[in-house]
Amino acid sequence: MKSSGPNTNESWWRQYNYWHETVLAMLIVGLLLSASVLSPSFTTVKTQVGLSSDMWELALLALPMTLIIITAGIDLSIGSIMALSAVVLGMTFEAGANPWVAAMCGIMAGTACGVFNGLTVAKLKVHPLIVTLATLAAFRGIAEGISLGRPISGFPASFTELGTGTFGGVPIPGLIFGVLALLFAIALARTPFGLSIYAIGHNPLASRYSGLPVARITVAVYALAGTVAGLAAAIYVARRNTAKADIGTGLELDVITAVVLGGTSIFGGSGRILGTLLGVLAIHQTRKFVGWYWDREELNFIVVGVLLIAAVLLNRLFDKKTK
Amino acid sequence: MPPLIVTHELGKTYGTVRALGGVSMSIDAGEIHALIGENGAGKSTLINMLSGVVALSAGTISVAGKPLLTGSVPASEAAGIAVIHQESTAFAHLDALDNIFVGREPRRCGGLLLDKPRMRAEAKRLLESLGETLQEGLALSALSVAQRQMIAIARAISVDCKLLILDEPTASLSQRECQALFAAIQRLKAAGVAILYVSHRLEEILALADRVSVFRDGTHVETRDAKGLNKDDLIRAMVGRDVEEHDRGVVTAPGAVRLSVRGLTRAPRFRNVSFEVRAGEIVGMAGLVGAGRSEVAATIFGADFPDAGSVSLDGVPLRAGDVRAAIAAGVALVPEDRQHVGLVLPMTVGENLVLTVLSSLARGGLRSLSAEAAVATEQMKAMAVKAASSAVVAKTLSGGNQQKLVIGKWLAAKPKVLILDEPTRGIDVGARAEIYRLIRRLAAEGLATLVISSDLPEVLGLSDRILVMRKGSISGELARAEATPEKVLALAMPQEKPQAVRA
Amino acid sequence: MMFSFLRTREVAVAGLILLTIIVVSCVNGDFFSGQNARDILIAAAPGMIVACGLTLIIVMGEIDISMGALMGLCAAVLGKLVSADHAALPVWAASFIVLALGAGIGLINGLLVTVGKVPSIIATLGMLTALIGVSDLVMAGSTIGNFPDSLRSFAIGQVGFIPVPVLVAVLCIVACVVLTRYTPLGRRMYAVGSNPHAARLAGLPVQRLKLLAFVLTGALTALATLISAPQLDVIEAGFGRQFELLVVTAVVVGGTSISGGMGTIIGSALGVILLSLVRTVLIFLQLGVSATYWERAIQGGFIIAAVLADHVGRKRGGHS
Amino acid sequence: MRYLLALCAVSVLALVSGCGGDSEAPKTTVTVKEGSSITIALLPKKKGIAYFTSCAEGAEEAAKALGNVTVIYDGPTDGSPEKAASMIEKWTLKGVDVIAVSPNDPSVLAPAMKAAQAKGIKIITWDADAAPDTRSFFINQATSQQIGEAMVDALIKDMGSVEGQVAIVTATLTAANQNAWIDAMKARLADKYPKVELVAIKPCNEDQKIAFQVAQDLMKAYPDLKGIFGISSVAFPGAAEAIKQAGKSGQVQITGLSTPNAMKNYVKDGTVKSVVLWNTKQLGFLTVLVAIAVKDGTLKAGATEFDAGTLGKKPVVGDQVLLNNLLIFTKDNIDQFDF
Repeated sequence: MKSSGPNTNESWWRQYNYWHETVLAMLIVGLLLSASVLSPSFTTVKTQVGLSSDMWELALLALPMTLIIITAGIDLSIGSIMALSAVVLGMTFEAGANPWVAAMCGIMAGTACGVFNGLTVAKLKVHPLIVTLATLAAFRGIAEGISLGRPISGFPASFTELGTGTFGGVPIPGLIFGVLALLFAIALARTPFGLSIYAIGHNPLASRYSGLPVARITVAVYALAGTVAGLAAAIYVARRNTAKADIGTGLELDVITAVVLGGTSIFGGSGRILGTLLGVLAIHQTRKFVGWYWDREELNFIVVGVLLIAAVLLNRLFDKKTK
Repeated sequence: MPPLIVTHELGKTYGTVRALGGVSMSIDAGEIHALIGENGAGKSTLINMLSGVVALSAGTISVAGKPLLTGSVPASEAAGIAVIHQESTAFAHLDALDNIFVGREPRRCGGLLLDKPRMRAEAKRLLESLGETLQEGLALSALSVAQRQMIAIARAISVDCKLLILDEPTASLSQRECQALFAAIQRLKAAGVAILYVSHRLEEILALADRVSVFRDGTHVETRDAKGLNKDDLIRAMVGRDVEEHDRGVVTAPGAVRLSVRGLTRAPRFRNVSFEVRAGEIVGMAGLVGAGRSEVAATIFGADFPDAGSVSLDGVPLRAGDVRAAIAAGVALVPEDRQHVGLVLPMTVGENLVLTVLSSLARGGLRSLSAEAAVATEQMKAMAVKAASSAVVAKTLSGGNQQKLVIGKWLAAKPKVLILDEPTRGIDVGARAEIYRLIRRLAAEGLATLVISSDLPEVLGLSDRILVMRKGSISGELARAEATPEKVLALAMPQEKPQAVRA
Repeated sequence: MMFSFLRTREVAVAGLILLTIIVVSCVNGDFFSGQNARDILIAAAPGMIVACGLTLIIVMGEIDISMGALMGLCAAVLGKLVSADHAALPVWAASFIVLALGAGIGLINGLLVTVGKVPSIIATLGMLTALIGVSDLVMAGSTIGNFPDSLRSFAIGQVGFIPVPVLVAVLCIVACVVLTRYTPLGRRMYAVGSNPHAARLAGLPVQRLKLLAFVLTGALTALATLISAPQLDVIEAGFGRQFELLVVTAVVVGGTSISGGMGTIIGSALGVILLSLVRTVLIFLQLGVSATYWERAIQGGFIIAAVLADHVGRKRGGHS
Repeated sequence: MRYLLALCAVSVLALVSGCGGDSEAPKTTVTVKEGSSITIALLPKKKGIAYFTSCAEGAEEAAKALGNVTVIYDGPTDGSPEKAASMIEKWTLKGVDVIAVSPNDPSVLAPAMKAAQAKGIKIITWDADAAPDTRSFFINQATSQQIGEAMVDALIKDMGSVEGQVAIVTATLTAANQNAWIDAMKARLADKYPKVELVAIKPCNEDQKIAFQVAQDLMKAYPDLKGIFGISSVAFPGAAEAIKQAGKSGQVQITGLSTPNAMKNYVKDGTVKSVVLWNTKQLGFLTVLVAIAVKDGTLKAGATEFDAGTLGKKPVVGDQVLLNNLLIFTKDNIDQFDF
């Protein structure tokens, strides 16, 4: 929340508080422009829609992660929660349940994992980095244990539509993401819950002394992350027609990278869904273009790593300027 | 022999607020020089100036005849000025040796290794010179306050210390520990160290000090030889402010009992605290820093769990340790530390003002920005907050305006009981008067108000009734008519039997 | 209470290790052997070496998660430099270059944190990502082999009856214990973590100390690579990946507070041994094939239990 | 101003990452020539490991020999099936002619492979098979079953006994190929060697250090252990080194899949008696030839033979082209191979 009021002493660009988003947007536009010169086929709608297929889980998880990081927390376990949800989904389905019912079970399992994280952070006051480092291993371990590492597939087409279908030319996961992104953006900018999240991130003590339900909100954001991870798992399972204990491996780092790239401060208190959207988009476009143009997977790691550090350095540089 | 430290017309202003002005005094080597004054009289500012933490706005300081580069901690240190603060600025995880020597460790092996034997010997010598034994290997946090203090003093005198400033050193010491400290101070004095001794404990000062300087309202009132002085002289010198400026005005008859506190205990901070506040009544709570007043307030507010006792509002008991329950019942707390506890500084004025009523302003789960703006505007106007708009970040406001913001935030929640903890600390005179007017108006409207303050004229001027706390319990209660600064101070000062004053 | 508490934490971890050894030895007598102890220590050596540096970083309130990826890069560069199929440099020269590389990456991390003011978790996350790519480029898709025996002796050699990796780890631990306990530098690092504000008032060079810890950790990571990568006579892509998870967890389990100020080298080293034991123990307990699938869950549950137990213990001891 | 500068820096960064690397990376645009020019995307299970690099070398040789063929070789460096699947999707969008897939997880890759087929792109599998409806042909150097059986038979032969304890060191517990092999191995053991007891399956998480330690622990925890399967390119040398260092060469046998170059030393010193593999360069070579034949329609369902040029004629059984050169490398023949 870098809101600053109309103050006549300051020039307009000092008050403009969307600098980070603007820079990112320009970066993305610049990338797409260079791409359209270097490889025109990359920037067609068809290609972009096609390439978006594996973006949605990352994008979905970035939403609750934004909230968590705004509260000055972190969740390293979301990739593992996704795996556990997927396995619960798969095993429920295998046991004969309707896939949609199975998906609900998976989402519930995800929520339960999130609640566990949240309660440990909020009630026992263990540092979220430590809590989720431990549950990163534990949740995936449980997923491996109950599934014995097997893949479960054979989901009916009516269910896989969730991951592969389109509606009016837009992939269904994209629609789900769009709706959720809107809900998260509204929640963050326009609900008491959202303002409380910022307040807690800036100053948990003052928040408590203002009567905000700090513990409850903390549990809620981690639970929300679990729920969304469950949903992402359902979409993944539908898209790849496979439920397995190794899905989402390492996804947490990608998600954190996207959120931080989007301008959310790792120290809490500031960040916006718009920034996160752009962060996700920046990573996605960069990766896809590198893959598209060079067909060399290893370059991606370098580009994304440098992008992350550069973005944060840049933000620092510019932060000093506005202060 | 010329004096060791000479200050000439020292002054410090923060913005338009004068914290201190016209301080000209001197301290001799081997002298114990006491500094007394109420909270906010300017003692801390002087300490900070001498130690280089704050820069001077006016005046000069010289040490042993040489001018001191002010506003620089290293320069002050190099000149031999050391401060032992009330709150420890030491390293809680490290042990005595580290705390004494970190940053200037004796070394051996070409400077690579700590010279532990020398450190040990040196520390032993330093601590023994203070009459203390060295306990090695225990983290500071495992030691008693007295031991930590001795270690801090040892650190100070481990280099060539010419002036040692002790800020309320006996505030949390037992009688025996105090004696040990005094003995240590006498040893330092004998060794030629000048000591600036800041304390509220007048008996101590009379017993220890060679000279006493009195501060009041940011000015140096006088310096006298301690010999021949008694407590009443000191109290008279400290209190001298015009109490009449806080005329209570129209006093409405207090209504029914709103807040009732019974046997509230949270050991070791306070024990068995009972009192009542009626609707429309302003109750002052006086006492020294550390007497347990803020802790009582936090416990009433539900931020801390009591060991025993109860709080009820309009006869209904409050759930212990539950801030939200307390707020829902109508309790509001304007905390002492408005920057860290009262406000979320990086957020805007508007956001801070609606924080307490967020959910009730929401429509259908969404924040109603218009309703929020209305509340914010109303409170800004009611509080006369000076800010360009409600979209200004709270951090940029002056202390007085920040305080108005905290009060406004609570008034938005329409409380029945308002507890204000040091409502005017660090606030300029103009804003202060506004806040007083506000508190009186609110009381007149029926609010039950508890004002915690270390500022005597403030308590005397505002309150209908004054409770005085000392060392975690209520040491007395004074009706407005019978309250005098001397009586309040007498009740608040430790090591004295309560005077026969009661409600 | 802090120091005595820390001591009990070290004792607690050591006790847990002892208890594990006793219990497992009762179930499977083969566990209790000198050879096994030796192998476990060799396995834990790289972790212990890196944990020494990481402890200092965490004590100062920062974090580093790029060690695993850095190990991968160091292994790749080491292989390329000494392999007879590639540069065929003398081992001493290659080792020196690898150590310099590790220290250099540590320096970049440190500069990003101290000068760039990038939060350490973000700076090292970026570094982690980038280094994975760089080491893949260096490896260029093949295994690297054909090492001189002198290189392999770093990992499988012995001095007297002590394996070289264990010797190096012990030397590192001793050096870092000396550093933290007996040098001004080490004590200052703890001071910085304990109270950054007071440290600045005491005139300590906070940023330089942090920089130094990052550089040291980078160099130690390179050293850990030197004593572990030549264990096999080929180096494959992906060496060291996710190693950081082990080390960070071990340091925390070993009693270092993530918020800085406290923690000991010995505690971290014991933490590494404890965590390294888990996998071995699960093999010796002979729980059967399907128990393997629960291995990670057991490890995770174990860490949660350790963290929560510590939390409860702290609360009881009045250190919430 | 500083801000603008910073902005420039980022644009430059983006541009550099957008156009700077030509020199170091082969460009993969199709060189348009007269007649048939063809682009083949070759997807390994995991990029960056020696086994697949040598396959890719064989494929490049074929492409060079034919002149008008472009081979794109790319794959996930961490072996992630998800990344493999999105690469198939990428190539589908790019419109390559043939995608030759070595599926690291057939079930995860299936939807992407089917979608590519629906777009008219030919999909063949090599190295490992996927469901028949996801590809037209499989270049079969060995099926999971054959690989599993070959490893079991080789180890039993090396053990010189049909009883005793054996253990498996695998890549990860969720690795689809390894799990398929493990199933085949279990079946073979139960079927042919009922007295051989499989006591443990342990993952090494594709980490050399862990593979080494796991094998060490297995030998100590099961002192009667007779054999170990190291069934990934990381697990095999790791476990072999553990046996060698424990001085149990000859006592504990080990076998697995790996390239001869990686195992040469262990085979020569007697730690490893047999290494199961096939000629990887030939596999890559044949894959490219089959891809072209599938694309231009010369290889159709029902064929019984495929003319693989320098490799000679290869039999076609159903929808599988058989490379038929499962090799067991031993002390005697390993020096003849260099990959």
